[in-house]
Amino acid sequence: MTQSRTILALLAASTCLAGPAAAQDDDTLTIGLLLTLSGPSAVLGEMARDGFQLAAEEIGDIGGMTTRIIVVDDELKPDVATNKARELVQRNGADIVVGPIFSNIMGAIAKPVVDSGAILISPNAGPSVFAGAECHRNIFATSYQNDQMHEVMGAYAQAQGFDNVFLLAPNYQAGKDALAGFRHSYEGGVAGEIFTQLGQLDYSAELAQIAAMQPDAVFAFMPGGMGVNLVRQYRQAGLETIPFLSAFTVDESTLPAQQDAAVSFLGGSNWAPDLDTPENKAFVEAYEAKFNQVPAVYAMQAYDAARLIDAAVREAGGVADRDALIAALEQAPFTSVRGDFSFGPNHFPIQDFYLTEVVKREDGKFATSIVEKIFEDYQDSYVGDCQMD
Amino acid sequence: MTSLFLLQLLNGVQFGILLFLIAAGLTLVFGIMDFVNLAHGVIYMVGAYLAVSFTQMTGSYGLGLLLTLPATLLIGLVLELLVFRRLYDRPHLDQVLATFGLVMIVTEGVQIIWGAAPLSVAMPEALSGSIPLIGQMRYPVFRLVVIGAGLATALGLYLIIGHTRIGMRLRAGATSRAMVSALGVDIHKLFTVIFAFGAMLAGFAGAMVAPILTVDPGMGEQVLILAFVVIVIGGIGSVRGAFAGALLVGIVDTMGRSFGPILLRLVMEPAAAGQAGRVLAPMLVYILMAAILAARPTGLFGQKT
Amino acid sequence: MSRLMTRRNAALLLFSGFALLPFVATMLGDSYLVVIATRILGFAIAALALDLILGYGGMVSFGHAAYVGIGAYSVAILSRAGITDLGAHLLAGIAGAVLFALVTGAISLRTRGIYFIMITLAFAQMAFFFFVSLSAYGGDDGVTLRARSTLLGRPLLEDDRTLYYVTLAILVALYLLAVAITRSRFGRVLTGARENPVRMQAIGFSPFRYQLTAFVISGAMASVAGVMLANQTGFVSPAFMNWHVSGELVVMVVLGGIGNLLGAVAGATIALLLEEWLGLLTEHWRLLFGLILVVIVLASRDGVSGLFRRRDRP
Amino acid sequence: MNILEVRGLRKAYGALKVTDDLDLTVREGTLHAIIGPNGAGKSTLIAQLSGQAGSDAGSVRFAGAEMMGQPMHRRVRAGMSRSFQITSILPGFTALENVAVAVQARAGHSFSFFAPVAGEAALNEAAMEALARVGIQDRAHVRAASLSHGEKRQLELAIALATRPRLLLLDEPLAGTSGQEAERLIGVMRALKGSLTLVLIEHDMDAVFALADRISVLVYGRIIATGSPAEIRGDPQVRAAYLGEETAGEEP
Repeated sequence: MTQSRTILALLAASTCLAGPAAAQDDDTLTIGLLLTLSGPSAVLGEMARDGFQLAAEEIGDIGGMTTRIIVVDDELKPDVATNKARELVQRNGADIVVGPIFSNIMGAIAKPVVDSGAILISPNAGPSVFAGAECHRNIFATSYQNDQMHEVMGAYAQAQGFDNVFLLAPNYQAGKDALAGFRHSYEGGVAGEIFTQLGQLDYSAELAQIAAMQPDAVFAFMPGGMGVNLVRQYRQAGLETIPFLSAFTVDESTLPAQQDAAVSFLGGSNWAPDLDTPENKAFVEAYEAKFNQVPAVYAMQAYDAARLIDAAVREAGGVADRDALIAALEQAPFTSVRGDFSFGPNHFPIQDFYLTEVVKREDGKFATSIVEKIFEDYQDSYVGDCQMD
Repeated sequence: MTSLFLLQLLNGVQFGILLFLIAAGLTLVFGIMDFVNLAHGVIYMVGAYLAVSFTQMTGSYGLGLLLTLPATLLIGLVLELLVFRRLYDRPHLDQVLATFGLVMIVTEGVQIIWGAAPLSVAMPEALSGSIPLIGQMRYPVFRLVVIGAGLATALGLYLIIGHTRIGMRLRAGATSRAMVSALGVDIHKLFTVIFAFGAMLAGFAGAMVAPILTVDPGMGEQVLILAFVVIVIGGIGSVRGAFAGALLVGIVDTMGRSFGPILLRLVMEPAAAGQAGRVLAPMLVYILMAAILAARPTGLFGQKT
Repeated sequence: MSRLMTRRNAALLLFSGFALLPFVATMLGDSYLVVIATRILGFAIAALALDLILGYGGMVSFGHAAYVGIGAYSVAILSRAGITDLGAHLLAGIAGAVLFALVTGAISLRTRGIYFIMITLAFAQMAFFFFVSLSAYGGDDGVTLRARSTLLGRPLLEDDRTLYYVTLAILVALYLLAVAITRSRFGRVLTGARENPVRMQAIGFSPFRYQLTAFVISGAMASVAGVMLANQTGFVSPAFMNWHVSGELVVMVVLGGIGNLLGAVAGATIALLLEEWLGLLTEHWRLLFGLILVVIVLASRDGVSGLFRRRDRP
Repeated sequence: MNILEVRGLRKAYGALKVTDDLDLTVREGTLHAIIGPNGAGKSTLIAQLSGQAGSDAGSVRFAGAEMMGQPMHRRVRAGMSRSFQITSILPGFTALENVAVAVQARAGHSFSFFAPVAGEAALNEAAMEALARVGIQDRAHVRAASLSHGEKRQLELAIALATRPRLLLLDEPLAGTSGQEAERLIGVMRALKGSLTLVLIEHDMDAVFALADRISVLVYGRIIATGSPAEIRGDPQVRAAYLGEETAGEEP
């Protein structure tokens, strides 16, 4: 008896969960932010969210339309992310989804988003498949293609004449892409190559091997907390005499934890907070004033995404006509904080890339700083595989 | 090669010692109170976070560490009074569920208080840097300190359990709860003490790693499962077993990671060896555990049933 | 007899409620409801599988997520190889799960109590790390499925509703199977071994064989859940095998009432609805979920498991 | 003919010898009682014979076959069943189910997954018969946990009988029973005599001397004497070691 009653209550409860029907209101622009906001990597998602919302506040009504921004957390779990993406497009009627941070999540959410006809704009992830074979007219990236940052470091190592570089990356797809990207523009010798366990905290065994080999330089791809640990332990192991090259390993999201240990470490990037453009100065100042921290690329790319959307929607006169909206987006009718910025035929940016170095600023905060420009108007190497209809 | 081998062995020992610090508290609670505590890992995490905050407050890592100990002891006491005390006589399943709930609460709570971004503690100046060990190989001073602290803890536990009155009660409690009660010892008070002490050990471990590893909301879980592996290998309830199990796991994991691919290369092609090594390395400790349990279902130092 | 009737009625009510849900979704104009519900059904299958050994066999497996993952990966691996049929995916998932359950179960069942909980957890972690390192299938990133499994050579499951009804049909079939098992000769031996293993030996049974068989059956059922969840998500990654998933499955079984197969289905529904609902309230929903869990456990005077077991056999 | 031959059986916990080079022979069809002071090792002997506990050395031959090293469930299938000193039943099952599952063990085919076992008439009839033999057939549908202590002892016996043993090892079947319950159980045992072999451990000397065909006296892990009740009663060694100390006053 009680069981039947429980089940009745359950059925009633399940219908309560039904959300409002998808808002197909032509005057409202619905943007879903699908970012990683929990777990150890949440700081990246938080930066992207803050960057986007900073732009949205500055703009007011994005694209001149009533704007509804829905922020959801993908928990860095692909299965959760797919369902959240579906909820955004099916239930909330999102016209544009901005996300995700991580490439593996991109693989999971792209299909449900574009299947519904919505636009997906990545403020960070740039996996090779979406730049190449699986490019899609509804998918844009305001960031970069993953390999490019590594290619910057490869080109630098090549130019320095290193001939014995030790490679280190976590054992997952992005890690493999990173080392492949580095080798794409580096032709010297490799002292050793180690793929560590994803999420590994202690690198003493790997550092011992590096110490034994005494390479010309180390190239590492260790995003998030892994990078914090690696950099600090690298310094503790007394290896700082060996140049440390990296991508996504020392940036403003990890520097608050790495602090002095990371100073003078080198990285490749499409931007740094001290990039000298008026838009960038304004952005960095506003961001630092509001959030009391130095922005990283994630914040910058999301900030640009919001401004891209604003400009394109104005140009297309709304979001109802998706073809017009896509055509407008392709023109990138806004001034990026990065200065030079345009989209290639695969909807990935053509932009400049720099060698950066970690510095301690006068105000005591740590940040990356541009050393030299490595690539000018650089396009990814997958664009040839992209057959967009 | 030999020097690299020795250095890696030292790395393995250091990792093992760290695991022992966490596993020691867990195995005491497990063995003596027959209590499954999934929340042990989050106490380790809270210890690390407190070390970060206390170090910032006092400006000294040493003081931060000293403050963390009573703080985690207190947290252990409070948790014991509020939650665990009510679960001792329950089936293991209830304990698993309640502590699983606690893991969710604390992990989320830590994110609310300290944020999700990884934090860290600056290495104390005196202990930073490295000393030459063999040839060009250097070893970080702080890791030697971790080894020393772990060995001191192990010795301390050995003396307490083997040679003091409370240790005698602990040993009796592990054998028969009813007997200890019959001897007129307040078993609940004893449990409270053990639990708080175990929490403090976990907090100590958390504070010890804060200068080496990042402090983030996921750190408790990874270590928790490895600590379970350690005490299951060692035999639940045996501190000696936890020590042996921790060293075994630490050394096997470290050596497997660094020399596994080299060994595999002897029997297969380099590419296949690299791939196989990457697949096998993280599974190694679990394979070790399965092998040991298949031979000895109650672990190396466990009581036969 | 009356107890049976109520249970049958409750089952009818619950399953017909599920059958009507897509119509409700249409009425409300909320097609996402079907998506959530499919996920609930998938987890209900896994919870049902776990309850079979946890509730009736007394085996607290803290590693059942591994089987869900094995099922999910069989979809990914076969699809990649060009085999898209749902039947083939189910068969492969079951075969993989049976193999894994046989080997790990044979070792795990040598142990008791806490050791069993821990060793099943450790084996699941082993499977987790295996797939994390399996770079051919994306490692930790996982793989996107290009399409859902085909049925009779046609892409029938692409329609959300069809997938929903197929999942529901599988759940009902497995529920009936599980009920039959618990009432069979085999089920009686299994329950007996939970109640008093020494007594079972003293009448001539070796509980090990029966427990291992049940463990294998349960693993196979959980792999079916994985196949359906992979289709629902369109994505397969080691996240399916995370130890949190194992924990959540135990929570579902306990919420619904241990040793009550329909309860496992209800428990999965309650737990996932609760997650969804708390998620609407706050981004820190895990804090509330954990609190609710702790309070439920503390509030039941004789223990959650004891509470429900009494209801099982009045 | 001897149905059970035990030679040189040993078991020690550390330095403590619980079973010390023990020899024992049980003739088929007899009720063979084993008596001895507390701590003599009687329950350990039953555990060793049934296979629940291991042995360090020795031989246990049952109906001509060696049983050493065989697990308990194999020995049960060979025809050796036991009851427990501390009641061991399936508390959540009804009395009938408790016995039916024992019948099922004997009948084989327990890897049957689909047919509802509750409806199997053959199992239930055989179980009912066993319940009737111990006199609790009218309590068949009561949950075992709800039975009185005496009824549980009877159920325990019924379960053991349902495995159709050739040899039944009874570990203090009268423990904790009231006078009336004990009477009933003694009646059941008397009725069983002759149809199967019984090895009985019991503290109630009245019952032992009334029921037993042969008696062995176990002291400190050794059998010091074996004989008919009259022989045992007259054995000076036994009187000195055992009867003299504990139960002289109860002697009939």
